Amino acid sequence: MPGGVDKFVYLLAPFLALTLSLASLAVIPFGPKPLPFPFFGGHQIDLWITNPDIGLLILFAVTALGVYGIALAGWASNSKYPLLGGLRSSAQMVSYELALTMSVVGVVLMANTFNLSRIIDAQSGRTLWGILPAWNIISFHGGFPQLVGFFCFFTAAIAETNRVPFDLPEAESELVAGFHTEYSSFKFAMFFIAEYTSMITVSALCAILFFGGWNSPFPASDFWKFTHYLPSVILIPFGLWVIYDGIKYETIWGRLVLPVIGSVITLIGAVLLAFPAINEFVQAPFWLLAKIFFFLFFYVWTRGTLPRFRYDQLMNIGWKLLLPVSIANVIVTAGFVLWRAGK
Amino acid sequence: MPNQPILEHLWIIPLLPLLGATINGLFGARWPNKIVNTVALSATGLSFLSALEAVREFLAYYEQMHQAFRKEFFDWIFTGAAAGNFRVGFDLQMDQLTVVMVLVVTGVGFLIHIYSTGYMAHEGGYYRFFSYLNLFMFFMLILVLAANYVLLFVGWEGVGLASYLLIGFYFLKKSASDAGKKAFIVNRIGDFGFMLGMFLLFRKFNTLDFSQLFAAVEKSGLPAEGWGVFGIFTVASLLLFMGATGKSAQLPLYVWLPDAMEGPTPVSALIHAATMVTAGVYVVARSHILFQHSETALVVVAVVGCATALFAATIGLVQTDIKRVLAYSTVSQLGYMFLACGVDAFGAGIFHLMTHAFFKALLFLAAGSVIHAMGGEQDMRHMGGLSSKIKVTYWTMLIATIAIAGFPPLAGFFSKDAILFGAFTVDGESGGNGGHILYAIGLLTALLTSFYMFRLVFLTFHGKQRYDEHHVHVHESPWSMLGPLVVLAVLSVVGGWVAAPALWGGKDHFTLFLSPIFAAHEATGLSEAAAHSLELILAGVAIAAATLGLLTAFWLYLRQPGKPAQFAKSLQPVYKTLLNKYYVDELYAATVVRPLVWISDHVLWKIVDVEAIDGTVNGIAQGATAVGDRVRRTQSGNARSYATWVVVGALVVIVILFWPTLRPMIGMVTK
Amino acid sequence: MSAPLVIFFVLAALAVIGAISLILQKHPIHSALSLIVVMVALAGLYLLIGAEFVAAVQIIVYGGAIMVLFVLVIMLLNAGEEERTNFSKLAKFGGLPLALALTGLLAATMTKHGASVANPETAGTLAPTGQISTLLFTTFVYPFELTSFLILVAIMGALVLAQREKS
Amino acid sequence: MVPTQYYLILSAILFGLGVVAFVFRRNIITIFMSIELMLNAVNLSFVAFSQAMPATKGHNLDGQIFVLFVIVVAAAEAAVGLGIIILTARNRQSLNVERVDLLKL
Repeated sequence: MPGGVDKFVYLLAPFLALTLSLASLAVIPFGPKPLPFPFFGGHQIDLWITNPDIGLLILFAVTALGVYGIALAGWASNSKYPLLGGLRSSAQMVSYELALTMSVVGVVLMANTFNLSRIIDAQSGRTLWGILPAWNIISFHGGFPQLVGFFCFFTAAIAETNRVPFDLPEAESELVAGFHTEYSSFKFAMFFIAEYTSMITVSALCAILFFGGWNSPFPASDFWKFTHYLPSVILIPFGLWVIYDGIKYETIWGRLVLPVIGSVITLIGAVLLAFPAINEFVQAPFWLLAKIFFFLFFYVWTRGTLPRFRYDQLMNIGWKLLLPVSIANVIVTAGFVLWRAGK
Repeated sequence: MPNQPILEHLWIIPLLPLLGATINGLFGARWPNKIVNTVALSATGLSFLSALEAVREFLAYYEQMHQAFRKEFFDWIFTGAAAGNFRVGFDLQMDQLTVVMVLVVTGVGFLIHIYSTGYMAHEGGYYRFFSYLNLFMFFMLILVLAANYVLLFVGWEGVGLASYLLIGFYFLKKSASDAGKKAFIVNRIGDFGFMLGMFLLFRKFNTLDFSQLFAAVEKSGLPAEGWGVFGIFTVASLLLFMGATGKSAQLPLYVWLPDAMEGPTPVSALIHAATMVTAGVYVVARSHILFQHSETALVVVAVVGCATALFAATIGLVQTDIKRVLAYSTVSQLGYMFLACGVDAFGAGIFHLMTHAFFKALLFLAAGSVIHAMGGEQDMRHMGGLSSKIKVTYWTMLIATIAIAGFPPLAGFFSKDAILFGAFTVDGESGGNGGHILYAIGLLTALLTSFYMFRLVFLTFHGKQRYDEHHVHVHESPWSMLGPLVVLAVLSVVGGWVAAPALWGGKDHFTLFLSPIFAAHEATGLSEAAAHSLELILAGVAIAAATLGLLTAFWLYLRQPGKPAQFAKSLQPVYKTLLNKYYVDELYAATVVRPLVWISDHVLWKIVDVEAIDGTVNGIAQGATAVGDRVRRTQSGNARSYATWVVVGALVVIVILFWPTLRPMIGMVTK
Repeated sequence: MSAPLVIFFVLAALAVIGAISLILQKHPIHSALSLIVVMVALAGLYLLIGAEFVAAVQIIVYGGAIMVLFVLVIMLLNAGEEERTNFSKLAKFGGLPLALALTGLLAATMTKHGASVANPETAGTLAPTGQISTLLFTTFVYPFELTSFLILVAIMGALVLAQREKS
Repeated sequence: MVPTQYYLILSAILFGLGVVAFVFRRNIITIFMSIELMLNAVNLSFVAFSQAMPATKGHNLDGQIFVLFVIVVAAAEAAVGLGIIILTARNRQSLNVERVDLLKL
């Protein structure tokens, strides 16, 4: 621990960051149905930790608190780069939180609830004469396609999680490593776990709010039953490839572990093939995870693609672009919702 | 009804002088004397002419109406019914009395204006003088034309102001400014009474308008108050008379008039001889109905007048300053007028007022001419033998002297005779002999008058000259001064003839003319013939007295010039007393002035003003400062203190709001 | 002792401790953290009462925005430990007793009145969030609009205050 | 079920603590925080009352609405107040209220 730091806060910061970002996962529902087979003597287990009426709000509340981790870390380090990093992050997160919240209101209006699972349910079914799934991103029924809302939300979310191109709090080129310059070992790790966890949370939110959550993109008609085998179709080849790749791995350790993992994956795929009940149950989580995976991929993709914004640009985007646009989106959506209600 | 171009617009008469005063006062400073003259003279002259016209119209009007002409021009003060409908209008009225007064004022005033142009020619503040003089004319006319007491009082105060300004005309001379102040203050005392009288009358009769008031008095049915009864009439009359004594220099308030001689001689002539000082007489005459309702008042007036007459005459005996002699003679003559009023011979009083205006103005003007000739010398002991050098002045003055001394057929004789007759016959029915005493004193006064007047003449114009030929170059005055003298001389001669027929059994036309106002009282219990013979006898006696005075003066001051000094020695105390005017000024100084000064100095100033008033004000200021000092500390700008205060406030608010809830709890706690 | 009571006492203790530490802490940051604790505890109490929405807003606005601003400012001004000046004698000596008296009075009156107005039958009915918005946009629409104006003004004021004058 | 009085007493205590903080802290920012604390105390009592009050048409949310308004006001207040604080700190180089006593900026 570096000298001259405020010990309590210095230690508190990473804990705060991690706990909060993990806690935010608590309200995310991964599937509609509880586990088919009972545990602990008849206790049925849902695919979420809690599913309150105001789930979305709670999510925002927790993510809002997340900023303290970074800010306090920056301050407690008693060093100028972290301090600057902390300053930036707190300013940035406060500013983007507005856009974040605003861009979601459209969805809430359409679903008429804060409860995440109900939001997802509201997106089941088809829109545009059954051509497309009724995801908020494109759905016309109940409101207005949240395309704009989605872009605002995703941009704001990236900024909220301090990822490229909004990662000024840890801009290597300017502030050595930003708020966690003075951190090392597991405290440092905590920060990173926290960051990636919040990435996951945000991706899950994107999927849930705009991309129909666990709803599969395909219609539920018997004709499209075959799509239910997609999980195994993806898993089995992947597992086999892992085994193959593992066998000719450089290190002995790899040669031992990778085939095992591969075989496990393959086994899961096979099990899904073998037991339709389980397969049916797995559908929803599968799609949700798939979407989350896509957004995580998107995260890394943008990171590899885009350069970092200047601080003033960051602020301008936040206040002068995202916020007005999202508000406009809210207004338009509200109008449409009213119109639909009138019909 | 004949058309009345002026009468309908009576306000023109006073307004003209006011105009003159304003113009001269505002622009006169830059103007040469000529223009100032033109303005002042035209103002006065025109007002004189309009007065004549007004009188003519009034007489025509009176032919038909047989009542005073009265016109309300505008409301000055009007309080609604809440305040008893107190109305004071700018109302002017014209009746016989007013006619006399207006003519005297404007006429004599005009003459004196002319005279002044010559007399003041070489004085500084020429325009100022005429502005003041015109102002005086204005107020005097208001006074005599006013149709109610309040407006009259305005004029009353106005002439007081004018007289103050003019007495103090040479305000660089301390004596002059002092005299001015003295006149003003002494007059205030009288005015105080005057106002009280007005208040009383309003309180009683709810009006101050002459016609209404007197009508009310007449039909109020209140009995005339006999001797010693102090009813409304007595008190009111005496209060008014108090004002009159102030203005007309009667005992005990006469002291200002002699000093007023500090002013320029024309002023003395106009204001302090002819017009203003007679205002008191005018007021008494104007309110004669009140006085007639109170025997006490009348007696008081008569006694005061009589006493003043004698008193002033005695002082006049020994004065050496020519103007002062005249001043005292004025006081004494005014005493005569009041005597007349007191014996209910108002007509005679007004008559004497007129004639006196003529010859006393003439005397003053002539004296002024003498002083002018002597180059400012006023002490008769340094004159003598001027008769040959300034003939016109001499003759005019002689005429005036004879007139005032009361030799027939000059004006003074008739008026004085009327007064004495009135005095002698006053208590015809009531068998008392107070009237005879008054008569005796009046007679004595007449004797003294003729004595000191001729003393004045002899000292001034006869005997060997007692001045240094080389220093004083005696010269006759310009005709601008002599003209008025001549005119006044003529008036002094003929002025009394209107009353002449009384002597040979005819009617006294003047009294007749005034009779509509003063219910002509032939209250002498004697028959027509007896009255006539008595009148003749009295006249003879009066003439004898005057002659005696003349002879004494002649013997003392021409035959045996050494004698007066011997007398002075042998009668040292008397002489001294007279010379020092009975030490009245000293008496007043001792009894009134010094105590007042002492009180003002030690009590009013050092205690009341400094301690109480300033003390209070400064105390308040210092208190505020002190409190501010204390309170300022709370405004420390320290937010924490403020916060604490807020907490205190919150506590108070809670306690007040929830007192009902809290009281039982407190009870529980205490139990 | 029922579960809600236990929760209540835990949260209440948390809140009170946080408030006390807000007073006792020397460094503003620590005070801020204590205050955050208080607020979170209060949010918990709101949940316990059944005011979900208020609880969420409490966290989002107070915890997520206002307190962040505070921390931000503290960091910006690099505020150190406060110097213990005592220029205000009044506050030094009169502050504590007065504050205690105020607390006592408040507690007394509020409990009295609370007892008088509260009725247990309807107590604790959980209010769905939808109704709040309904009320907010019907009964309380004018105050609501007014608050929007208030915020607008506040934004402008903050801008005017915080901008450095162009030289 | 927690009696309403508990909440009220708690809010009173919190308010009192806020007052104490207000009076005894010198740092402007801390004082500001103590104000927020007092507001929160009041909010708590509001919510408690809203739960305890007899319900009008199903639920009685007036108290909670009030709380929302209070929070909005608090937010505005924080924005402006912190701006003022920044300005003051710039001009005075001190955050101690006892040193900022000129009654002007």
